[in-house]
Amino acid sequence: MFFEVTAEPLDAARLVAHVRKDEAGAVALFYGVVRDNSRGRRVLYLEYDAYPEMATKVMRQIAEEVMARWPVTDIAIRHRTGRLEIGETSLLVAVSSPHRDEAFAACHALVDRFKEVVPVWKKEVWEGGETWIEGEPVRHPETGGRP
Amino acid sequence: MFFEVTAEPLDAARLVAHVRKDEAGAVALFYGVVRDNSRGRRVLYLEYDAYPEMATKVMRQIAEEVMARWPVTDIAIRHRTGRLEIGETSLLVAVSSPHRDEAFAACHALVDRFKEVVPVWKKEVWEGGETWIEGEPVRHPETGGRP
Amino acid sequence: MSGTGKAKVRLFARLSDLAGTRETEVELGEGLTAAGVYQALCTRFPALAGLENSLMYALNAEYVEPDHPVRDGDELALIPPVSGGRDVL
Amino acid sequence: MSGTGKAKVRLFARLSDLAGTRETEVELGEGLTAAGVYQALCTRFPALAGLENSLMYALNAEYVEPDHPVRDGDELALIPPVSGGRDVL
Repeated sequence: MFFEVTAEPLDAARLVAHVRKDEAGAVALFYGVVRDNSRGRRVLYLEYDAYPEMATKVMRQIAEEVMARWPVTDIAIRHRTGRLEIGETSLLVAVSSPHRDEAFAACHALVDRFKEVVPVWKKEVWEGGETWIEGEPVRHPETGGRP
Repeated sequence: MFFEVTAEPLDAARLVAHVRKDEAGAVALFYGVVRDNSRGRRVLYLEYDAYPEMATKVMRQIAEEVMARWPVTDIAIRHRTGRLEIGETSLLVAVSSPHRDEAFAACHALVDRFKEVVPVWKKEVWEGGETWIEGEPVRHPETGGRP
Repeated sequence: MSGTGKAKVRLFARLSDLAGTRETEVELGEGLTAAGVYQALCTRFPALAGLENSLMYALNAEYVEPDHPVRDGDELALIPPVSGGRDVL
Repeated sequence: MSGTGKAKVRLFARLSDLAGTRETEVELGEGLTAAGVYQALCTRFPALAGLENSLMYALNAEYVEPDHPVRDGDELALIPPVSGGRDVL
């Protein structure tokens, strides 16, 4: 398993090489990409903040949740911080497994959980303004409810 | 859209660059990888055969089915033919979309449909033998039943 | 209208192994169908016999019914079942 | 047991913008909790006030309850809601 928060551009090939194993016939890879619009506004760029030491810890927790649920071979997650331009990759989630259904299900679940509990924040910057995007208050990764 | 059958190693970065668009916040990428075992046997390598002109046509058909069902931005599919060693990638399916749920659903559906209708065949070679893997008879891509 | 003439036939995977070739030509009799071409081929390549229940046909790279007529200049492909299934990838 | 001493407090995203800093220290009074540290900070950084319903707390990089005690040498992080939701990616 491999979890990282980094200011460097994300390298998908490295992540896939990490999770690929001889017994795994499937790899599902998700890219979160900066898009040019959000909530009806034209976005100029994004700014990501994170609590890196905790983010990697929580990534490991959600990976363990997912591995307990699906027969997954390996998992790797990277998130980028700092200023990201339109089209750049903010998040990569790679999952390998013997068969494809589990790779898809586990990868999708990881991305969903990531957005719920991993301490990473996004600021949208548009023409003439900016705002930190905040969702629901973070739910506790173990209990699923607010502590 | 981009569909190809090739004897060359598959380049995931090229496929992702193809489907990435400024309005697409998510890319789901699936790798079919040669694994070292199948049906309880240790596999030495695989040999893929295809009807390339038809395969690319059918890939386009299933991509159009998927685009009619989900708000997908772009799709690209490549399959490799010839001898593939353990760990090599036989299939890449890339889907971009504004949001992640559609990218996952469409990519998963494309892989499932690919395995049902695209004229590509796999021979497993193991210690002392080999066999072409044949599933159910192909179902017609339009009617869903045997013609 | 089907008629006389020649069609190219393409064989893949197990079928090409069985026939020992990936491509051949057939003379088209009057009213010959895709399934009829397969039957004609079985005379030339007896190892191909007995596959009618699993075979599909493609004419000029499109799936067609077994009773679809084959015309001069057509390319007919005999399509064995593709790998399919959960266990494949 | 909570007691006196110092804790490091880390602020992220909107909170660091509001406070104008990403990191500060607090003196720990007897029995101070995570939520108590936040209240103490609000005196120093009034812009942080009023967020108690959306804030989460992490002590030494683990989520904790608001009433969790903070001890000498701890690192407390104030965690605003993460981006979450369907519309994010």
